[in-house]
Amino acid sequence: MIFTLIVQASPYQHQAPETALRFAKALLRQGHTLHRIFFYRDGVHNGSALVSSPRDEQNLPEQWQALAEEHDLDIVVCIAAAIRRGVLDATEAKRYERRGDNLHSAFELSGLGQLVEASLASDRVITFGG
Amino acid sequence: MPYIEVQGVLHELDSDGYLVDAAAWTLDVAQAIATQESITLTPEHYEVLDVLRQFYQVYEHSPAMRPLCKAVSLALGPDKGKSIYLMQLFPGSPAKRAARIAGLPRPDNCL
Amino acid sequence: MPTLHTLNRGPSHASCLEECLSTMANDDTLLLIEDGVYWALPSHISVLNDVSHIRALKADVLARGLHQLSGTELVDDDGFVGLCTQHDRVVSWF
Amino acid sequence: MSINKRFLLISRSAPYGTSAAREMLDIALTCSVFEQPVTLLLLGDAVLQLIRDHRPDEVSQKNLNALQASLAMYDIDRILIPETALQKHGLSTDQLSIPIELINAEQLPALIAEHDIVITI
Repeated sequence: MIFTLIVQASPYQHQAPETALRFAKALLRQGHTLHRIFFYRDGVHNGSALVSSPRDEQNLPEQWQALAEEHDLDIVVCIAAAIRRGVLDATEAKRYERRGDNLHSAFELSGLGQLVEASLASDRVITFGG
Repeated sequence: MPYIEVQGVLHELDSDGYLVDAAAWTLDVAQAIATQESITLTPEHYEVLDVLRQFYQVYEHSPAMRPLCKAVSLALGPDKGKSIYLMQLFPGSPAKRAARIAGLPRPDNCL
Repeated sequence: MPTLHTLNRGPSHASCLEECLSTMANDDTLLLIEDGVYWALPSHISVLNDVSHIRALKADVLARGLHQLSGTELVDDDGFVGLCTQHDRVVSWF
Repeated sequence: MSINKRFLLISRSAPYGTSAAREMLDIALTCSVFEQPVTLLLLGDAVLQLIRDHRPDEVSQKNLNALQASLAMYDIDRILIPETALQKHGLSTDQLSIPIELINAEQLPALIAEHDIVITI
């Protein structure tokens, strides 16, 4: 079956992204397809490369990156939600004249159309919110 | 930041070519932006720009193509509300291009 | 066509559960996750009397030290995925 | 885009206190741009989004009434509210900013079942 996940909560403050990560691993383990993970609202903070966890705690953006690389996943951060919350790639940082960019390289900034397109391409769309 | 010069006055544009200060918009500014896009404004352009600016006033955002067609259709008649007509006036991506010339922010919900 | 509902808010967010229950059909399943698992405590479970299929996510139950949830069937992450495939759609309450 | 799926967007939050109302409308407008049929369901506190005469400039936010009014321009005209949610807040339909369709609480399970994708915010 083809799945798309929507993550609407930020890591650390809320458990939802961690639940989503475990869910993603479980569905891939079972041989299902993960069409896209779309990070919306405060979920955009999952894409921050600046998240710094103590060594004995998990770092969710890095875990997403590792999972994406292992399974060649499409992990998309909503551009409209992200720029308002200070999650920028190099292109947007230049556009808004900010001094740095912080989107993890495994993630892509794109529009809500990616959520709609993914929903059309998937059998199940599961929201993880907080 | 790019600028556009209109009658000796510089107006700031954002990196996508949209006017930064909406209040600075005049018909001359519109023509200057249109010239950059190789468009010569005619009365047919102006009436669409007018609809667009009214849309922004009422709904507080620049419309995507579908609501733009609907708004033009309601204001100027169904023939002008067709996307093919708007494509002729503002070739390429009419919602974005017309918003730029109308001095409005970039539409958020465009494809 | 049954729906899977997930709920991650605990008993201090009663309206979340209330709104979830108001949309549930008889053959739907309620999966309690994260703080939602507290609804399965003996002191709260009676509000779920009308729900015929209740599950709780095992990791969240164990994480919170809720070892006395005898009445509720636990599912692991694979079971969560399985429930999603067995239902036609998933609605998340949070 | 050719495939059509029926989208149901469920909102449960009051306006302005959080970004939920605004960010739900953004999804709704995007569905319309992609020519997908979309239904909005406002549960609980979400009916408060439709109270008229917002003055959000007082809290430096954009006006949700304006965005709501634009839904018709995007051909989104199925906006549903359970009667119980209106009663709970002592509101009547004529106090709302846009036309809505009242539904019975008993109809909610059937409403969910008639949609392919349900997104809650």
